[in-house]
This record gives sequence, structure tokens and C-alpha cells, in this order.
Amino acid sequence: MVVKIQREDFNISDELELLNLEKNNSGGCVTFLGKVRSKNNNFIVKSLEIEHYPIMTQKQLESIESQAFKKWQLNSSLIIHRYGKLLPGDNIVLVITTSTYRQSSFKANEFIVEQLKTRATFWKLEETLNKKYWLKPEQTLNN
Amino acid sequence: MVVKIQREDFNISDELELLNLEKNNSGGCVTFLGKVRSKNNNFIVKSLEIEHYPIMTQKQLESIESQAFKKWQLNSSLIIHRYGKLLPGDNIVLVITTSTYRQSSFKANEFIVEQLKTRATFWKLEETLNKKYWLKPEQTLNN
Amino acid sequence: MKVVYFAWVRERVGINYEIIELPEDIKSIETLLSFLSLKSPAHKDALSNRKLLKFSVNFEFVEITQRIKNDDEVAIFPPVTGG
Amino acid sequence: MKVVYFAWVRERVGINYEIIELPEDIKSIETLLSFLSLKSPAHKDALSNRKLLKFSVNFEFVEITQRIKNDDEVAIFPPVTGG
Repeated sequence: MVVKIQREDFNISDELELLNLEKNNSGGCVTFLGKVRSKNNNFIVKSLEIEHYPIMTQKQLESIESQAFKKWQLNSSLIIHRYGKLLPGDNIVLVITTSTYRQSSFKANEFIVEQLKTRATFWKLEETLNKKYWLKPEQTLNN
Repeated sequence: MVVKIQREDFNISDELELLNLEKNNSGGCVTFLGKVRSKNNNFIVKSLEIEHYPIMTQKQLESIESQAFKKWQLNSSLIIHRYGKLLPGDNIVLVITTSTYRQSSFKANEFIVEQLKTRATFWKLEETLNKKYWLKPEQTLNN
Repeated sequence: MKVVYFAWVRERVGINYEIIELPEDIKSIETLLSFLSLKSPAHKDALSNRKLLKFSVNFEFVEITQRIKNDDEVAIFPPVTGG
Repeated sequence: MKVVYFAWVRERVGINYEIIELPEDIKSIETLLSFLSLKSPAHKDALSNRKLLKFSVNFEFVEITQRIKNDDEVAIFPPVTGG
């Protein structure tokens, strides 16, 4: 169970290697990668600024991960969420779940991503060609 | 829609880059990575040899991908399946699905992986410490 | 008490956080909001529409009726939009 | 007709594939299996338990009752175990 909240970008292959899948006999590994889209709600996106509440975010993400481990047979998991100013195409979030059998990884990954959207204290300020506004939950929930 | 059946290993980050997610406005990207486990059915695995039926495998994988595109709103997808002799921890299969909204990527990815296990003409010869045997579907279906 | 603001609440109040002395009679988030609204027009503007606000006390989400103490850290923010 | 074998069927038959001239009266996978079984003890052994076998004609999965022609490519193999 790893949680990283960082300004820097991440590399999926590097993160997978760190998880050391062969050691824990993981046959299945599911990854969710969320990126800044170049178009949102029909507007061209110039940038996305992500703000968060450091200690609380860390606590919430850790609690989401523990819950996933309680619900499914996981071998390992990782959540990375970036903050700061991002551009279209930039990585925002990475969720990795690994398990001996694939089903658990799929279910747990979807669960974590969903929980992340409602329980993790991040806020997104979207800048389009002619305005800047704070996104509302209904504008990001399905992303 | 890309299908690659290859002996060589693959790198997830490279494959994601090739998919060019920012171009097609994909906000969500789900990846399934299947690996050779070091223990299977309580035996220590020494190697896994994968045989396949070249033209038919290609056709089946392409048909699975098209079906996924018909069922869900996907922006792009990729299936890589390796063959030949693999060792514990080696990558076997990579399935990537990308979509504007995450739900489609999750559903389509799970569908492709499931279909792959029942419709793609691959056969696995597992070598444990003291025997070599062809795996049966019930021994791999949940992997 | 430390009161922290995020996103547009922070922008409207005009500060990231403030340290206040919690008066004896302020015992819930709800009464805290009324108390803070008296501090400046910016506070009042930011905190006026309570339906748009979410709260945490010591890093846990809470309802507007949550009891609070002077040594709590309270945060006031819009619904989260991460992931 | 090209007949292709995979996995343990290939191992037991002892060859990857063979080109045969399909006799007039062999019109289905089912009768093809009986015909092939006469070719050698290895064929007979490999093809004896039909419940363990799956088939394709021209790269599509088919049932054992599938009609076949001399210019088809038929494959005989155990259930697939990919992914």
C-alpha cells in the first residue's frame, strides 16, 4: 500500500517495477491512468491547476486503500495523485492494483478510482481559452 | 485498435506513448498486465511456454477488439500477447483501453481480458520442478 | 483554532488559513460559519451559501452540525473534484 | 486439405501439420477425425477423446458437426488457455 501525492510526473513502468510483482506472485495487475483532457465540457482546456489539503488527502487515500484491501484479495497497490499546474495530456493520477487472480485487481482498482473522486481532498481549477473556473463534482465525476 | 502477437517483451510506458492519448482527448486509460506467476496451483513454476495459431489468433483478437468498440465508447485500444518460453515474472499480456470517460475503459478492458481467455488460440505449457504439462482452461481462467 | 480554506472558498475569503480564538458559545461548524461571516465582507461572501460548502475537523469529513473545540483544525471547502 | 495440430494434440500426433487429400465421403469434422485416426497409432491416441478437442475451419471456431471441403484449413487442438 503506497500513497504518493506529488508535483512531479510519474512513469508507469518504473512504478510497476517498484511494486515487484514477481515477488508476491501477482499474475494480474490493473492500472488506471487519468490525464488532463484537451477538451472538457466542450471547451478547449489550456491548463488544470490542482490544489489539495496535504495531511487530509494522505489520510483519505490511505483509508481508501485499506478499504480496498479489506474488500478484495490484493497483493499490492499504489496511488499517485499529482497537484500543481498541469497541461492537457499531462498525467494526473495513477492507481495500480495487483493480485494473484485478475478479478480482484479490476474490482479494487475501479473502487479506488471512484472513492478518490468523492473522498480525496483535491480541487481542480480549469483554465479554458477565456476563463478560469473551479470544477464542480458533476463536471469531473465520470472522467 | 492494435493487436500485436510477439515473442519480445513490451514496455507499458512506451506503448502508452504510442497510443497518443492527448490527441484523442482520453481522460481515462485502463491497463491490464498479465504476468507469469512463480507459483501456480501450489507448484513452483520454472517456465511457461506459450504456443499459438498465428493467423487465427490475430483474427480472434481483432474481433474481440471490434466487439469492445461496438459495446463501449472507446478512443483507442491495444492488445499485446507474447508467445514462446517465458519465466516467472515475465510479461505475458497487455491490454490497454482508453476513453474520454473512465467507465468505458474499465468495462471494455475487463471484457477483452475475459474474451481473450476463451477465444484466443493460445496454449500454455507449464514446467514445474518435476513435470511439464499443458494447462487446462480451469487452471488459467481466473488468472 | 486553525481554520483552513480551499479552492474558491480560499480565493473569496482571501487567505489560506487563519488562527482564531474560538468564543465559548461557538460549539458547532454551523455557528462557526456565522461567527466567521462577521469578520469581513469577504468572509461573508465566501461562506454565505452553505449548501455549496463541505467541512472537515481534524482531517475527517464532518457534517455542518459537528461539535468543535478550540484546539481543532477546521477546514472549509467546496465539494472535492479529484481523480 | 491442411490439418494443423496444437499443444498436446500436436505432441501426440507427432507433427505440426499435414496435407491430406480429403476423401469424397468425409464431409464433417467428425468423420475427418475417424479418417485421421486410421493413419497411425499416434493419430488414434491423440484424437480418441473427442470431448477434449476443439476445432477450427479457416480460422474460425466450429463444432464437431461442421461441414468441411478439401480446400479448407482445419485445426485440431485442446481448449485455449491464453491471457
